Amino acid sequence: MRKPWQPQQPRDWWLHNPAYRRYMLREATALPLMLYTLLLLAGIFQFSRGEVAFAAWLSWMQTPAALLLQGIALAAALLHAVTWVALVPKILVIDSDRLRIDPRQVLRAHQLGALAGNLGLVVATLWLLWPAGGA
Amino acid sequence: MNQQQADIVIVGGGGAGLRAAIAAAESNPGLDILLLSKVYPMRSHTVAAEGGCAGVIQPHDSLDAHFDDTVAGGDWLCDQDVVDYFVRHATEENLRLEHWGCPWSRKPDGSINVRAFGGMQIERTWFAADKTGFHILHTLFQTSLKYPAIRRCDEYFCTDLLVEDGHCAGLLAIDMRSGEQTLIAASAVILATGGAARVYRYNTNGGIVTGDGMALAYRQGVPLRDMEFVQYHPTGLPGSGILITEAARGEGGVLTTCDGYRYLQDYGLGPETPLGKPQNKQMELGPRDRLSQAFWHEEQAGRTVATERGAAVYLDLRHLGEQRIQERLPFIRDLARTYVNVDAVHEPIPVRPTAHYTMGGIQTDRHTATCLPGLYAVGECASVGLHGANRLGSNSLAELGVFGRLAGEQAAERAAQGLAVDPQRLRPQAEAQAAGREALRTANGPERLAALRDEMACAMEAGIGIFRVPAQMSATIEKIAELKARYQQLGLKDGSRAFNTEWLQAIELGFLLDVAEAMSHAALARQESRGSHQRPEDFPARNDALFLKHSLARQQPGGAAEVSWQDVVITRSAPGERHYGGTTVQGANR
Amino acid sequence: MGTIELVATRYRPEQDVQPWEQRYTVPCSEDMSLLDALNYIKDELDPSLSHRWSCRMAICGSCGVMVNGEPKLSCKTFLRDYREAGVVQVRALDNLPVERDLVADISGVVEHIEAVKPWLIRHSTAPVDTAHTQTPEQMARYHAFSQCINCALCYAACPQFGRNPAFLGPAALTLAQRYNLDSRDEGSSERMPWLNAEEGVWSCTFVGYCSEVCPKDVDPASAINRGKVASDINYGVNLFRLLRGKSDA
Amino acid sequence: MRRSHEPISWSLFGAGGMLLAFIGPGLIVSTLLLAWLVQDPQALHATLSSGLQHPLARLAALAVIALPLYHTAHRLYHGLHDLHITGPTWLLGGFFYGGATALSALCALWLFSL
Ligand SMILES: Cc1cc2nc3c(=O)[nH]c(=O)nc-3n(C[C@H](O)[C@H](O)[C@H](O)COP(=O)(O)OP(=O)(O)OC[C@H]3O[C@@H](n4cnc5c(N)ncnc54)[C@H](O)[C@@H]3O)c2cc1C
Ligand code: SF4
Ligand code: F3S
Ligand code: FES
Repeated sequence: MRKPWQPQQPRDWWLHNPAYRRYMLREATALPLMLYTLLLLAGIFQFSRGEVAFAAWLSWMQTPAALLLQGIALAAALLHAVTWVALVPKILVIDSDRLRIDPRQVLRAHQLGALAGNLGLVVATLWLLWPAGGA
Repeated sequence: MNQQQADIVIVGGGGAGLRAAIAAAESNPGLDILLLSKVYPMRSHTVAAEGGCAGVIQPHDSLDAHFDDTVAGGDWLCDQDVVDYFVRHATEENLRLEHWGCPWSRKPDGSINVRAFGGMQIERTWFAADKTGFHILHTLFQTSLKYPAIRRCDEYFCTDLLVEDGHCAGLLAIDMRSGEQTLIAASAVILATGGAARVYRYNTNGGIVTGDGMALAYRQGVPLRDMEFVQYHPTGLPGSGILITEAARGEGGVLTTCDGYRYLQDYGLGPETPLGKPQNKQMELGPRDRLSQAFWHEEQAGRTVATERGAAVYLDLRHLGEQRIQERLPFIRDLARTYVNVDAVHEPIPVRPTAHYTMGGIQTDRHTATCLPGLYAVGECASVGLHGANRLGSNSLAELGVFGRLAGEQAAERAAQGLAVDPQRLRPQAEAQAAGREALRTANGPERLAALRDEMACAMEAGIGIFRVPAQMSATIEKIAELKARYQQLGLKDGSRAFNTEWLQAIELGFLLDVAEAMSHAALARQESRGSHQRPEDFPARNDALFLKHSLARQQPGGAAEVSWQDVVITRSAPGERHYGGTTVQGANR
Repeated sequence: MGTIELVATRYRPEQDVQPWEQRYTVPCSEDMSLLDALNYIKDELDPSLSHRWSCRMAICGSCGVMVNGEPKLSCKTFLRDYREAGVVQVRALDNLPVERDLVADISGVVEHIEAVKPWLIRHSTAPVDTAHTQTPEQMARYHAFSQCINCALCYAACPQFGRNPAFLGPAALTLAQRYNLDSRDEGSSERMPWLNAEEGVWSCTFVGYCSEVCPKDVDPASAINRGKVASDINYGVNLFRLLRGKSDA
Repeated sequence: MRRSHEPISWSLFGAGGMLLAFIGPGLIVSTLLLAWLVQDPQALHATLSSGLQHPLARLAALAVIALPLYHTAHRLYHGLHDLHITGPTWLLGGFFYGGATALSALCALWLFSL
């Protein structure tokens, strides 16, 4: 006689295995990153309304709550960047009769790109904002 | 009892069964073909074959050379018309597998690569790294999926054949998931159930390789042929018996004693070949029986290595280098690392001979038909007459394709004649057999299944092993008879139906005991030494005058096996000396 | 030789309403695999425990179970690695119906594998008596994906399959990719509908655990996510064709 | 088998993910630096305004908002599924992807009305 036991995935499945917890943490980076993007969007709105509104946004960005959110978002962004770049060579595979690129090169290129992008942006900002600089 | 009907039922989803199913479907797409197996097809033991599959492809090779190697390797006990057919069709089957997607290893220019194998004078072993059987089996399984004519009954365990009016008319099987018995009526039945090396304690075979098909046929009066010929593979891992493929030697691996001495040169297989330059048919590439026998002598002389898991010699691959090992033998490296904690790149692998392959099996004609009309047999469970007294490595995978196809075509032809029996007529005998199975499931005698199985395996190892001594052979025969009697007193603990593996193992043990009986009686009856059958004490030499014959073991009602003899078909190669290495000296001493 | 506690989750359909745990004490030596321990239980302690096995060399794919919550081949798992913990928990593979004890029902997985047309498809006639040419580089393109032993560990690992059993899942989608990437194959257009479907590559959220547990380094996560790229391109091409008035390709 | 329309959202998700990996952390560090470095908001407004004169600059700014919105919306949408929080597809999909689209449109409106 057959009477298979039908297991049900428990709602808290992702708590039971370190690999699942790592996955959920990776996916959870989306939440602070979304909130941070909304802050930026608010900045663009205030910017479009003029100098005064923009200044208000700038000073609001320095309130503890906003700084806290940015701090969490920074951690999330770093985790995102690391996990994302690590997965790229598994998705982006260039291997045809005409062109073949070693997956390690793909990884290296993305690591360098991310480093250059992020550092470059910080340097540009510093240059733009430095008291003696552009602004 | 459930009831089903099909045109052809194939028992076994290994290489032979799958190839037969595809051939039947291709030759007549209108047929209803049922592929029944006690495990999902891709679990079949063909999956474990590592080394390769023979087929002449190099321009300087020839069918005659393949023929000569096979016949000499089999110590002239091969049916030469069968060998002829085989060598003519082996390559085309390998090509067909290639067209179905098998990833055969290639040369840099994209053409097929071949490697050296024991007993073959020219490289003609096609390989897919060191997972040849795995790739062949999965290619065949996946290809079989495209034929709507092929239906599968996965995890159905065949327990009995049904015979009506002298014809095989179907079979009885247990649906393992529900435990229900099912009658399947068919115009043709193909047995492709694989080997039986599980009768031995140390073997390279999977747990499912229990000689079921051989016993099924034997019980219906079909003779088992050449059962005394059991091949020991010279390089299994000590303890588990897991196989380290011959390809490891084909690629240049060497066998040494504990002090690094290449002992095979003392056994007529020399002169010693330079490291990394293996010579076909010499030293490590001599035939398996000779290599296993050499181990036995070394062990007697105390020159083997003592490991935790018993005596062993070393298989040394280190001089091949990491890159070549990783490219050609990645699975071997993985197995050695996992199961004996040795990295073949840095250390030699301990190995010893283990039971590996049954040359004999269900007697068939050269078209795979048995003497019971409607019943065909193919693959390792069958004896079509190809391997003689010793199979050459890589000939058996090739056999699956060549004779699997033939069996499928033959069965399709028979099925087209519409000889099916009304299942209703089979019902009474099916019910009688089913009742016997039911009784076993709930048997409550004093005997333990595991104990009987272990006693049998040790007795076979002792009496019907690498070397056969008369007193031990007789003791084994008595032991098997005793075990068969005790089998009737078995007690099983489970009693349920659904996936009751204790019940199935008990049925398998019954099959194993029948096979062990046939093997031991045939071994005692063959009073000579030939190929894998060696009697150094009483009959150390080959005796063509009396024993250039196949043995046929028939089951006697209520008694032991009766052995009779059948002529060997000899067409163009008269029996000669098996010639390996530089000389033909037998078992020399140091 | 010491001993170790083995806790097996039992389920006997004829007697039990739901799974329960049974504790066994088994010998534990340096080279004993979990499969050896299960066979020891079956032979010496409790013949009613059901589990699958055959090759005991990690190639037939039948012996997969959950070991302390991780999907593993029992023949490739060694008791010595659990000696510290002192106890091994064993149950049938997750995410699949349990037929009995440690035996999971994999028929659904096999059906998924069958669905994706995992065989070489040719439209032009193949050479009859010669082999196709395929260079080692061309073979390398799909070789890892052809190593799958259908053990279903990846199905037990994948929470998206656990959530939705209609998801074709790692092994089936990998097999589709295996043939799509084979230079001899001409059938990718017949397999694309399976990849393109919701139940195809698009149910995967790149959890990646499938590749971590795979005993044969097949890397199904990579196969599926490369499948997403292929499906993405296919979607674009199809959109373009639709815009030009051609029917769905 | 019905074709999934996931490629659209996945492409946007992928683009957003790539963008966030390449400039996300840097961007956040930059806005954190604002707290210490900005002395004259008016001057900054002027600099940025002139920078945003070029339509490509506006497009870039739009991308920095829109792509991360799609990226995060996509992950959160699937995250709810993972957490067994279910609802009609049109509702959940509409909320996340529709929301990301609406906000991106607003952003475009604000940027191009400068
Ligand atoms: C470790 C190893 C390595 C080898 N390497 C090589 C090599 O390199 N080259 C070479 O040429 N040969 C090799 N061989 C030999 C060769 O692999 C086998 O002879 C061959 O694969 C047997 O195939 P088969 O189809 O006859 O049987 P199998 O593949 O064993 O299949 C038997 C089938 O029958 C089914 N079955 C059995 N009993 C029943 C039953 N009662 N009811 C229902 N179904 C049943 C099983 O489920 C299975 O599907 C090797 C063998 C081993 C063990
Ligand atoms: S992909 Fe790996 S884990 Fe999944 S079935 Fe294949 S071999 Fe097993
Ligand atoms: S675990 Fe599942 S979600 Fe995808 S990457 Fe593997 S199939
Ligand atoms: S027993 Fe075959 S894979 Fe474990």
